[in-house]
Order: sequence, then structure tokens, then C-alpha cells
Amino acid sequence: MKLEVGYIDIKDVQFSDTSKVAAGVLYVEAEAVRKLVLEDARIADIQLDIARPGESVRIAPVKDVIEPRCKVGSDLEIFPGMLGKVKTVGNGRTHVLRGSAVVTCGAIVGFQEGIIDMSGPGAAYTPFSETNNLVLIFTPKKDLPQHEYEQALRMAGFKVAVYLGDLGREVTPDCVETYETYGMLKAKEMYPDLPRVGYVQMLQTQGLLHDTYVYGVDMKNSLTTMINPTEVMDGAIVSGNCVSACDKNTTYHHQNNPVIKDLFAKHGKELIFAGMIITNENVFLMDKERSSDWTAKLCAIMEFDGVVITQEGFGNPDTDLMMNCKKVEAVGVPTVIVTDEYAGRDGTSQSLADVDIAANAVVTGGNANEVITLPKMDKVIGSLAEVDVIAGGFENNTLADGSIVVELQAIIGATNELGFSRHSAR
Amino acid sequence: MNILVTNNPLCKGRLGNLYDVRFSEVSALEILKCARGFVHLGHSLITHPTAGGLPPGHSPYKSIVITAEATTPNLAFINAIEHTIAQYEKSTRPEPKEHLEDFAALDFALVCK
Amino acid sequence: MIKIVHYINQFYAGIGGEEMADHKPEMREGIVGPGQALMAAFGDAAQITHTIICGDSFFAENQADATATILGFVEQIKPDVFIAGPAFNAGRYGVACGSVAKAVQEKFEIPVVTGMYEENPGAEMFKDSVYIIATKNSASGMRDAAPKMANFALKLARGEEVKASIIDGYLPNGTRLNFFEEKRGSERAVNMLLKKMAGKPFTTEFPMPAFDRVAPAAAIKDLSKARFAIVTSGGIVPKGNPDRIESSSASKYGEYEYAQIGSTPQDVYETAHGGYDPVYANVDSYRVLPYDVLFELQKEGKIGSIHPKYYTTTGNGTAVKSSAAFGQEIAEKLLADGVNAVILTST
Amino acid sequence: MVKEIERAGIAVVHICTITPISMTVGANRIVPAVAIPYPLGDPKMPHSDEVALRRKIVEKSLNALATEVDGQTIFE
Repeated sequence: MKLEVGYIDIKDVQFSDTSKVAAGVLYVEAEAVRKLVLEDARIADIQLDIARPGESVRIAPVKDVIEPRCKVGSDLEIFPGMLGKVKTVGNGRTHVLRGSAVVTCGAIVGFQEGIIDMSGPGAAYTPFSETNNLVLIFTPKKDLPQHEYEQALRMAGFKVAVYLGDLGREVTPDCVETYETYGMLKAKEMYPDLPRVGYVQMLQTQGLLHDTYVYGVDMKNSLTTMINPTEVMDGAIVSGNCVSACDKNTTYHHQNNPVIKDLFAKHGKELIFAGMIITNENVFLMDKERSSDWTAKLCAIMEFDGVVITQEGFGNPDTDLMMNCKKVEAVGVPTVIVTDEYAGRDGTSQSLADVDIAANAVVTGGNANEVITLPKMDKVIGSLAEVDVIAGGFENNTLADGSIVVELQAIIGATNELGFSRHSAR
Repeated sequence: MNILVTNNPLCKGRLGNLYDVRFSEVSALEILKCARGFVHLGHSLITHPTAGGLPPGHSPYKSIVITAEATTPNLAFINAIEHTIAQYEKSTRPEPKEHLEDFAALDFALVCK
Repeated sequence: MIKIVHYINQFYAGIGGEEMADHKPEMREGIVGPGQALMAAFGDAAQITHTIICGDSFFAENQADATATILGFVEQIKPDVFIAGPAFNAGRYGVACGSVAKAVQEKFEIPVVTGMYEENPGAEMFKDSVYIIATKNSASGMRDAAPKMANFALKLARGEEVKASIIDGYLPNGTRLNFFEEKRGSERAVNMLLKKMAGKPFTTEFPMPAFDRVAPAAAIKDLSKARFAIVTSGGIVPKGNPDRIESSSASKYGEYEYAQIGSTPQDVYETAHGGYDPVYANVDSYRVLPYDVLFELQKEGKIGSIHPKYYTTTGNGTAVKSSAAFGQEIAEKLLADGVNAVILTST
Repeated sequence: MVKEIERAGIAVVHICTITPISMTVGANRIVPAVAIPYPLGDPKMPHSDEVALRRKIVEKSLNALATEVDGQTIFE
């Protein structure tokens, strides 16, 4: 499959009378966005705001971050099976409003986490301090059940992202990159001496408000399967996960999966990017066994010479990670796993809930329990009301000067397990 | 029929057709210990004791599905339950008093299918 | 001015090699041997005022006395920081550096630093207790090691924040600290995989806990002459749990005389173990401590003697380190009592 | 604990229900037990049978102690 990605660099987002992209600025007609979102009767109200890099702004509680993209010159659509029609993506041409993002914000459950600081010490821990963010703050209809609210909010985020992404359809990109994958035989013929490298992505599927969707399918109901990496760039995988801020993969993370990017960077030079497997992290132990068996089996069928395995979340997904690692190693395929750690605030506790001797090559996104003080910001988008009950927060964590003390796990993307950031630990 | 040990009031009246529900009004830690008793006697865990994406001590509710039959105790299950209990015992976080319905709904969703 | 006391062995003091290794501890004023290299790095920021010298063999063979003497020296000087070595790959010197540094740290609560090659036996023993700067495996690494140790010592003396091991150059000590890498995680993962596939060396960012093994003891040749003891991790304690052994994450072990045989065990024992359903052991503790059968076998002449004491811990949640420490103490006691066979029961 | 006692030169037999745990803690002579809460008994049995069962396990353990092993060995 072959995908051309045209990147349109966005340096600023502004409200305006008409929505358009011009000279690197994304102009947004707020009323049009409001109307679009309020089509869903489950949403009572929506506020819009803009957060730019370097501003004294804190956004919380963040649910998802989405990058505006569109398909160009074909009848394919971004977010297939979710918002767009079910048709295989990953071919053709895609335009990206790089440097912009849609941030959805709303307390779906009372203890929800997810902070983005646009400046100050917290900004270094989240990639979304570097994007120009259109923030959507939702108010649900009264008594809307959590799962309905989550769904409404999720879909609204995609709708707005697609609406904005479409503005880039006719714009000439600042740069265009091409990503091409080949079938087994052709790849072998083209690069007979390069190792066949695979990528195993574990998707969060821990139940209500912890789900991941692939072409609209709730991944917890799927067997381990294969996907082409270019499909992922077109929004084939989206996040329905609102908990665990530091190591959840937002939709933006999926669209810009760094393992896919870095494997493509060496594709045809040092390795063949030979395929991608997606598997789940279910709560039922039988599912864990089955899914990891299938991971190993597919690695063997694909005759990978090595795989990178990435995790999402923590706790019992560590068990899935170890099962995947152990079983893939057992079929003779070397692995490197990417995870993060919960080593306690002082870093001395056991980092992972499960370990296996087979996991001898580990990349870590750092210790999510490490504490950070986030100084007061001039402006808060959303609400900090729940900041002491979020997973990375603790009681009495708001200091007299208005700064808050949280564990890194409260910050979106701080210890991302796709290896999105440079954050790590030893 | 599998056994459900739970302290989640939502599970109490509603899952009787799916499980042999053993409800008791105790802490999440006590539910884990109860499950451990079963595992030590050779029952198998059906759901992972840390199911759900919340760190230990964050949710007051815990529901764990266990087989009705007992065989030889399984190492993986013992490790899972012991490790979880150790983490819960280490957690110094006071049990949350707010948002109980949200916690209950999340916990319920893990075992309701 | 930061005042420093430096510990070295007889070799680095220029006293002599192996033939002088039984040199007794002494303290000299000023700088001796490798202290020069440290001082070069300190500049005006710190001063090595005294150097303590001890032969490696003397330390190994008289550890308690040597340590006491050395602590006495340190007490006189009251330094701000204590530095030992570097020991590179010298095994006994490494153990001495680690052991002295640890003792000084515990007694005087001042920063201590030593330096060793990662495979020095002293590194494995002390890396979790004191900061050990990673060095090369021979004295040729002095030029590299001295400034690293000196700078780290200054940092500790000034109360600056210690960074991750990879940044500050000490051996990983089990404490995980965050930092920002140069490359993002995904790229590091791909690079690590390329190395691993090619069979080239690579370094994991999170080493899995290692399992250490012990060679099996020789078989008991004649059971009828052997002396048996029972040890259990099942937490069986006398009724009332007199020593208050914790039901999990136990901080101590129990040492008890078994009750007289013939009485009903449930009157005497109960279990402190929080890990399993204690009812069965409380009703009949022979289910964990099989003394009834053992005495029967002794009466039949099949086994020799039975040690009158048993040792008990609660296995669950007890940290590996404390459980190893319990094991060592129990082993010493058993040896002293002439026990040569142990039945260890676990619940 | 097993390892430290064995390191001191004392022969140890580990009676343990979950033999993989015994393997990880480094025991060299391993005898499987009945169940976690009652490694050397069975409350479902009449008392005399239970004692006989216990004796069998202890005898197996003695046999293990009297046998030379060159690595971790489970005496089934």
C-alpha cells in the first residue's frame, strides 16, 4: 500500500467569520463548529477556546486530542467505520494540518484526569504544549449516562477534526512524504538482505471508558489481527479512552504513531517494515491468553526477524505485555518492548505489575508516579475542580500560591508507551 | 456458574443470572483477599484482579470473577492476586467518598458481559 | 570548605601489594595516592584532610574490628563527605570500600561515595546501599573515575538533587529516576531491536529482576544420624502471636520451641500468615509443621535427632531483601546448633 | 530464605504447593505439597488418612534430602 502525506504547517489558530487555512493560520468559525457539535442532542452546550504554545494556560480534564486530517482526491474518508464509511484507507493522499489539534475536554466521570500545560515545567511533559489547540469544552444533557456522554464527546471530537481537516484539502502542503509497504515476496525480492521487522501494537481495552476502536470495531471484541501502518495514519485506530492520562494513546498519538514513523524512516535502508499486528488488553484472563497466542502465531506466519511491542496503560496490561513478549520470543522472534513504570513517588517500588525474564530489551517512558509541581496559570480552560481526585493527584495538592502538585500520570502523554516522547527513567 | 465476589452495590441485584454473586459490604482490599482465598484453594481467576484502568486504592469497588470449580492452584493467578494485594496494601490513599456512582459503573462494566 | 576523608587500601597507599595486605588500619593527615587525582578535580571546592589506609586481607579477615577502628578515625575528623576507592575490579578492595562506606553513612549520616567496576563483587553487594560510581575494570581508569567521583561527592555535599544513574554515572541502585533522553522512545526501541537482531550488545532500560542460584548442598548420607529442623514461611506462631509477626510484609521472623507432642496442636499454635485462609492451619498446625510424623519417624529410628526449635516467617509480601536477611540469620543459628537437614514448608 | 540456608551448607527440602514458586526462590530439592492452606494435610480426609498422607510427603522429603542432585529437582 502507498500513502502520500502532505503536511500543511499550522503556526496559529484564530477565531474568524469563516473557517479556512491561509498562510499557515487555521481560521475557525466558532458558530459553525458549535452547530456541528450540537447536532448531537446528547450535548447540551459547547464552549470553544484556543490554547497556543507558550501561553499561561492549563487545560483539564482532557479526554482526547485529535489531529485534523483529510483524504484528498478519492472517496476515502478519515476515521473509517467510526465517522467515515467503512472503506479501507491507507492508500492515496492525505493532508495534515500539522501543528494544530482538537482537544476535547469534559468530566465524563468525576475522577477524570488529564492536564495539558501550554507553558511552564509541565509543558515539557506533554506533546500538546507544542500544538495550536482548538479546545472543545462540553456540557452534557442532564443525567446522560457516562458511556453515552463518552460516545457523544468522542464523536464530536472526530467531527470537528474532520471539519477542520477538510479545510486543508485544496491547500498546497509544505512538504509531502510517501510511505509504502510491500507484500512479503516483493519485499524479499527488493531487499533480500534486510531484516523483516514487525510492529505489535497493544490497544487499551479495559472496559467502559477504556476502549479503542479499529474501523469502528471495539477492539476488545476482536481477535489479534493485522493492519497496514498507513491505515493508522488515516485514523483507522481511534481512542475511546478517558482514563490514565500519562500513558493512554490519544487519537493524535495513533495518527502520528512514532514507532510507525521511525520504522518507515529505516524502511528499505536498514530494515524492511514488514507488517503491523494489533492486539488488545482485555480484563478476562482467557482473552489475554488467546490474544497473546495469536500475536506470536502471526509473528511466526509473517516470518518477522524482530518486533517492537508497545503497550497502553498499566497494571494488568503489563501481564499482556509479558505474555506477548514471552510468546513471541518463544517462536524465535526477538522483541523490544516499550512500557512505562509505576515505581512509587520515590522510585523504589517494583515498576511493573508483571515481569518475565524474556523481556531483556525494554524501553521505558519513565516513572508515572514521580511528583511535579505545576505553577498557577493565568487561565484555566475546562476545570480544575477534580484535580485532587484525578489518578495522578492527591488530597490537599493545591498549594497556597495556586500551584498544584501532581504525579506525572495526570499529564497527557507524559510517559507515553508508544515512545512518543524523550521522557525516560533509569 | 462462575462466582462473582464483589462489594459493588450495582452488581448485587443485577448479575444473578450470570454469576453466583457473593456480595459483601467490605473494602476493595477485603474483596481481593476473599478472591485470594479461592485462588489458594485452586479456583481460577476469570477476570484479572486489577481490571479497569484505575490505580490501586482509587476505586472503592472491586468485582472479581472466579470459577466455581477448583483444581490445582495456578501460579499465574497467585502472582496476579498477591501482587495486586501488595499494591493495595501499599496504597495510602484514603478511600474516595465522592463520585461513587461513577466508580460503581466502571467496575460493573468490567463484569457485566 | 568541604572536608573530606578518603579511604584506600595498602596498594594504593604505596605500602605494598599482596604481601602487605594484612596492613592494619591507620589514618594519615593529608592526601595519599589517588587522593591527588580527586583533589585535582575538587580544585578549591573541597579538601581531603585525612586518608585512612587498610590492608585488604586485614579488612576481610577482621571486618568488625577494622570497621570499628575506621569509624573511630572518622569520628575524630567529622568530615562532610567520605570517599572510598575507587576499587576498579579488585574484589576484596571493592567489598572493603562498599562496607566501610556503608558503615560511615549509617553511623554519621554524611554523604559517601565509592567507585567500582560493575562486575566487582562489592558492587553487587553494596550498590543498593551506597552510591558507587561506575569505573573501568583497571587502575588505568583512574583519570576517568576520579573527576566523576569528585563531582558527584561535591553534588552530594551541596545537597543537590541526585539525577538518574545514567546521568550521574553511579551504578543503578534500584531507585528509578526520570530524565529526558536525547532520542524519543520509539527511535530508541527501533535502534535497540536492530542491535538485538544483529546479535550486537545493547542495554535494556529496565533490567528484569535477576534470579540468583545456589548450588545444591550434598545429600544426607545417613538420615538416621542427621539432625533435622523445620522452617516454615507459613507463619505458624504460638497462640497469641507473642512476637507480633506481621501477617504480611513481615519485618521479623519467629524462633519458637515446638510444643510437647501429644497435646492438641490447635491449643498451642496459630498462624500469623495473612496470605492464605488460616483456618486449616489453626485447626491442625501439623498440616504446616509435620512434627507428629517426624517424631514417629525418629521413634522408628529412621531419622536422627530433631532440633527443638523451629523458625517461622510469613512468606507473602515479604521483601526479597528482608527474607534473605532472615535466611542468613536462621542459617547461622541452625549451623551453631548442629542442624544439617532442613524441611522448609510453604503455604 | 531457602537459598540462604542452603548457601550455609545445610541441605534443604522445600515442601511447596506451587512448585514454580519454589523454582523461582531457588530451592534445589522440591517436594509438591497438597494445597496452599494445608501443605501437609487434607481437612476433607479422616484424621488417620490425613496423617498417612503427611507421612508420605515427609518420607518423600527425606528421600529427597538423601539424594544427590545437580540442580533444581522436583521429587514428584
